[in-house]
Amino acid sequence: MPECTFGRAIDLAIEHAMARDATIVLIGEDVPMLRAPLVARFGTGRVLAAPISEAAFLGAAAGAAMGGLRPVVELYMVDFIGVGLDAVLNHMAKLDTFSGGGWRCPVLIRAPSGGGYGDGGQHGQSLWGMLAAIPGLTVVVPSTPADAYGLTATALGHDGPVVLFESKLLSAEWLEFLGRGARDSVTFDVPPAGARGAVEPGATVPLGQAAVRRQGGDLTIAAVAVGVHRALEAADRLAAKGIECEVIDLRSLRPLDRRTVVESVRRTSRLLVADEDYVAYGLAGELAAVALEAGLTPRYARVCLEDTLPYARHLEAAALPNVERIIAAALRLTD
Amino acid sequence: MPECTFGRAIDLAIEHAMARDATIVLIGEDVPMLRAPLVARFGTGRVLAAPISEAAFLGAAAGAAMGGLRPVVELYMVDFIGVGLDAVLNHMAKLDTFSGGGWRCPVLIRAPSGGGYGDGGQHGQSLWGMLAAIPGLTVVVPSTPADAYGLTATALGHDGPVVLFESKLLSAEWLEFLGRGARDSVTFDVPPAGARGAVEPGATVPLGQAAVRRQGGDLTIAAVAVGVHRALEAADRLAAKGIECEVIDLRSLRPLDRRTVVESVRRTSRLLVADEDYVAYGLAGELAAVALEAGLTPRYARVCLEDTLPYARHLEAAALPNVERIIAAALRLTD
Amino acid sequence: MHPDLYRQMLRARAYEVAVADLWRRGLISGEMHLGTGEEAVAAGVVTHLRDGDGLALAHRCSPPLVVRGVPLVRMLRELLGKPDGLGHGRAGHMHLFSREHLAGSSGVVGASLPMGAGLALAASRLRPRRIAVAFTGDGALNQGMALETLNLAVAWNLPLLVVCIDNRWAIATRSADVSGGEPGERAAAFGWQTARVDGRDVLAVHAAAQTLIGRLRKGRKPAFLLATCPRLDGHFLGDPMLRMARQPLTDGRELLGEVAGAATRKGGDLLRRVGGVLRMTRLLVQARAGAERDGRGDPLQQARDAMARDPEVRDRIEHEVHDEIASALEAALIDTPGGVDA
Amino acid sequence: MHPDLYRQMLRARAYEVAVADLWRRGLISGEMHLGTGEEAVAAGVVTHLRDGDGLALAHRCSPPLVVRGVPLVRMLRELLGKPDGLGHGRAGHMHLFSREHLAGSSGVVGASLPMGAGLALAASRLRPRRIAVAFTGDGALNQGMALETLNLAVAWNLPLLVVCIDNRWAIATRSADVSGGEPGERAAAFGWQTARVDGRDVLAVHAAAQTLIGRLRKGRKPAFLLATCPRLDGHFLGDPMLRMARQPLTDGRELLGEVAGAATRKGGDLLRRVGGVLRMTRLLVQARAGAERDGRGDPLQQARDAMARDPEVRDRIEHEVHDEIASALEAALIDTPGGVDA
Ligand SMILES: Cc1ncc(C[n+]2csc(CCOP(=O)(O)OP(=O)(O)O)c2C)c(N)n1
Ligand SMILES: Cc1ncc(C[n+]2csc(CCOP(=O)(O)OP(=O)(O)O)c2C)c(N)n1
Ligand SMILES: [Mg+2]
Ligand SMILES: [Mg+2]
Repeated sequence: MPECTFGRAIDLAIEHAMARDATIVLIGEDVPMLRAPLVARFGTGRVLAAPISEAAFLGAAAGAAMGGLRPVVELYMVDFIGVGLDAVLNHMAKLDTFSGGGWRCPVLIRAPSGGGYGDGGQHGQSLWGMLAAIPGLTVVVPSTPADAYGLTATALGHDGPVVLFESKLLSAEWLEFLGRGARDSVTFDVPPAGARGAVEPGATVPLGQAAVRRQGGDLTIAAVAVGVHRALEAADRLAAKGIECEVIDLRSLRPLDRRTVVESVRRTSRLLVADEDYVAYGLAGELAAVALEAGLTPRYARVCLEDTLPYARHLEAAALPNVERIIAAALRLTD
Repeated sequence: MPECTFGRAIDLAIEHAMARDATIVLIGEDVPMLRAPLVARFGTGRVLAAPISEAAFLGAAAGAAMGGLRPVVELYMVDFIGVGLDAVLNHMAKLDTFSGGGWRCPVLIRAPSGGGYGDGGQHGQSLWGMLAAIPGLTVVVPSTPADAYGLTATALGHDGPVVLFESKLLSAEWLEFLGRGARDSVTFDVPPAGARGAVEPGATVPLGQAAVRRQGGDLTIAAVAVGVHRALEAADRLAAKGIECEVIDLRSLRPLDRRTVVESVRRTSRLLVADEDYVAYGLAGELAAVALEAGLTPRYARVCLEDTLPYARHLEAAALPNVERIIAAALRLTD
Repeated sequence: MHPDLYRQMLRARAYEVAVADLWRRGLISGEMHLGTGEEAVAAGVVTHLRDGDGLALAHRCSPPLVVRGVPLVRMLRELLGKPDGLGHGRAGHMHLFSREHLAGSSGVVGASLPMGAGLALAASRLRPRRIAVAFTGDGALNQGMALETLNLAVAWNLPLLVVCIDNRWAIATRSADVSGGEPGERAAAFGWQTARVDGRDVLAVHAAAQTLIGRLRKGRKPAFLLATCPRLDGHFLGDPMLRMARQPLTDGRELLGEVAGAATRKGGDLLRRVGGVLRMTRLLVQARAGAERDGRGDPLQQARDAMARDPEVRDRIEHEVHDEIASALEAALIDTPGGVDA
Repeated sequence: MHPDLYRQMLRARAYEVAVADLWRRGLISGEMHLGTGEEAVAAGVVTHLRDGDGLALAHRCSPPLVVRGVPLVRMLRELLGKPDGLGHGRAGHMHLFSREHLAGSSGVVGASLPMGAGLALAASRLRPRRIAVAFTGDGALNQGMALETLNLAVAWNLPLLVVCIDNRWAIATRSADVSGGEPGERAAAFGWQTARVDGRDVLAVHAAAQTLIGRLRKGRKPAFLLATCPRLDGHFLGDPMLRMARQPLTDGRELLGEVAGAATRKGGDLLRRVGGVLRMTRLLVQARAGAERDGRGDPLQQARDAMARDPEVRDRIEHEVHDEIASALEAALIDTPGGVDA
């Protein structure tokens, strides 16, 4: 079980799959440089440098999947999905239905996401709620290197379109590239267990299966990505106050592991959602609906991004679901 | 109080505003034909035919708003927002924040939406949940000609970006254009009170204010657009069984009138959301969260679109939140 | 005149005539975009395709699909919304997909170009000497993803033929009113090999496509074929502009009344108002002129005339196609009350 | 050499040198895209703007904003994340907006073109003889909304000048590797008037912009100016490719090690692998060659040389600019511990 970084875990899963399956190709801006090892191993015929034309290369990925390839498409950041959403919403996600099941659409979209390094509101969004709303799509959001590897591996074997979110704050490579830029003068609040960890080559993580990261009977905190680590830290501190939190890492948003959430909330009667995505019409609401649909009536709070992510580091830190905000909400729910 | 159709009510509100405010311009594909009366009155300088370039003309609308105009932009259908979402998500909605409040972005996007006339899954989506998730945006969804007029009028006086949804099923003009095509051989299940009604010139409807369309103490049904009328019909039939429904027409999704929902649910202890948009990560979940956040623990159900909207009329009718599905869910909640 | 080209054109037309009838009878819902007048392009291009070639289509997709040999009954069943339709009745006429034929379509304007680029990419990696063809309208060449694909296909040197059917209109807008430059020039500026043909002339289309496709199979850069075509029957069935243009006094009355009403209301400036009314009138006149002039140039009629030298073959083809469509229709309507004769 | 052009170039450079320093000290977060090497284009174009003209910018937006006269302290305060910054500290360096100057920027590649088109539309309706200028990179001309705008601006005959700064790169990709045709040819194919200049030569830029902007003010169709420019300092501060190219044995070691490791792992075919390694090496060599060759062509140095005939004016300008930037910096850092001298 070698240790590796979060971003490298995704790279590795892709590399392993590409070695096994010659129909996998990688498409994206700057991939010859960003994924140099894959170019070195598989050549430029399978690692295609794309122009800054997200709409065309996402659409082409759908067409290539129809033609028998299994494209992996990288976005520079999920913030830019706005120029290419049509390919995802109206083509990849609907091909199965439109073709009467004749075609699935095995495309993996790798979407770096999230803030925490002061890059401003057009470069720090999460937007997984927006994508998870689309029937026909699979949406996964790992929070550890092991899950990053395992979910990528699973996605690469899945026959439908998958969006894989890669938290930039967990990904040492992105953080260096976009945040640090070889400076020693900046620091980031990186959760160590998310940024580096053991990865088991060949392991997969099933879609739609959450992981209970910590057990506790007083309060359920549901989260993904960085939020999981913030929740765990908050849970540690809350434990010191005698409040035992159960922390659920949802891992997939579509399909969503409703059962794990419901079972936990049934026990704790309290649900707190810590989500880096926008607060309204998204994940936090979906989990509220899941709880109510199951006939549960938990006390409930959501700690999410309320507005456009601000640029200034201190404002950004306050706007993201941080440990203090989670603790404060937890205390309100358990008072 | 003249009577008019739903679509005409929007046209009228735009015409009245254009007559008052010379900075309002209308942009869209085919608008010289679709909005011929406006061309006739205000000329081609204020009614601009656009090429099929949604990304460019939505982006240009944002720029034009910076330059002092108040553009009204028409999409052919909200389904096509996928090619132009960036302008909405990253520009219009963020201009206020980015410019330190120096600039708002007074753009009105008119977005025909929804199914019910058998045009298939790429032409019958609602997608208001996706847009209502975006901070900085206002999202309104009228269900009657009076509200269509009033919300359009309000939006045209509002300084930020607004998306106005126009249900094609309520809009006789769209239904004729896209659905009937001069045929007598097809029929549509059009709610009469949504398609035609009195309009008061000059009237406005405030943003973020829901309307209680029917009062009742047993169950709250929250809905927008066609869903409101389906809910009212279901409520009539449920009344015959002794179940009294309160039907809330939300009208704005962002800002959302949380208070009206909460007050109603506090009385009824039951919340049913009837929504033509996709079921997950959207409006239905948001209302669940609103209820739980208010400390309410209602019985809850959602009747929404579960999957890609099917083309065949009978499948489509079954997939949309129809009266039967609403009644069935209401009976489950009140049993 | 190669008889098969005439046969394919006739099949496409006859199929669509049948579809139009079903649509008018209300057995098909929603919009219905037919390729009436585009049959020569479909036949001239698609007859060059081989197994393993991809085909990406826009909303006006029936003629190429018919020529490609997609089973007519499954297509019709789809339009009728039946579970054994191509898309199990869940797709509809803008979303016809056949994996067997590597063919797909889309109702989002411009989407056929990236889809075609993807099919071409797959062909280039998996199927030597196989190519993809994307059909597009002229209006679609103003759509970002289409323009991006003009670049992408060159950057990746894809074996892609884009066939642009230039009918000079996008719904109710004359393309010239909202477009700069010529489609072919645009493609050339991105580095495409380009050609231009009269899209009514099936032999010209066939020859041009042969040259371009031949080069693509040898690995040459992507090719762009501009085929000018009449729009014989408006944008879609029931097109109100066409009806107004043809019958301004009956079908146009309501709109013209509204226009006149608005133009005479207070506010706005007079010159502008007059300009607005003139613009409406101009559009209607153009729509009518287009419909009439183009009517004289029906490509099917031209092909039929070219078959006159061989009347027996022509008659045989016509009978066979009639029978083929009639029996497809019968099979498609088997469970429809009223069936074929209604 | 008009002294003001030199002054503006120097202001832009000195401002950015200060920004780079703040960024390196960790006082500015996130990415930092500077326009080092693009000062001649900024000065040559933006000095033509008048009150009421609009300015739409991309991520590399400081030189045009500095030349346009946006208050330096408010810009610096924004980058420092302060509440009295241009965007109240909530925007950051890719999102600098000044309503007073009708200027805005965006971090989404390609977005400056539609923004510019909108500003031009507003100008054409509200402010006679006013225009808009949109700056864009070369890579951005592969983005759909940018290409669409090439059409839209012609269709609407907008008074828009697009200035494309062609530095031949988009982050780590050579534009030539992913682009077909030349930017100017593309614009011409949509019907733009186009011109091309050496973007290091401020007088040439100034003259070209004068001609084009003059025509735009008279109502002529949109204009496209291609200015070739060196990329003197990589894509952004801390650009790893530049570091690797400059110091392959230290900064490149990790990546090259990974590449070598992957290339020698089992699987994949050998020729492909060798090709992959070659490609990496080629990119690095090109990045270095570019950086070095371009270093010799620093436009600011050229402008300074041209000022040699008038050393007193030059010295005065240099002193004044030095003082201007120094005091802006001091004002901006007033509440920052360590302040200017740290
Ligand atoms: C992205 C998008 N915008 C708008 C539409 C509405 N629409 C459908 S067909 C059409 C016109 C297409 O014109 P053209 O490409 O010339 O094809 P034609 O219909 O003339 O064959 C438009 C605007 C759409 N389907 N997709
Ligand atoms: C839509 C979108 N895709 C990708 C990116 C990431 N990105 C930022 S700058 C850049 C390169 C831009 O190249 P160019 O337009 O030539 O400008 P330059 O940086 O060379 O000045 C890219 C790909 C982005 N910001 N937006
Ligand atoms: Mg056309
Ligand atoms: Mg560049």
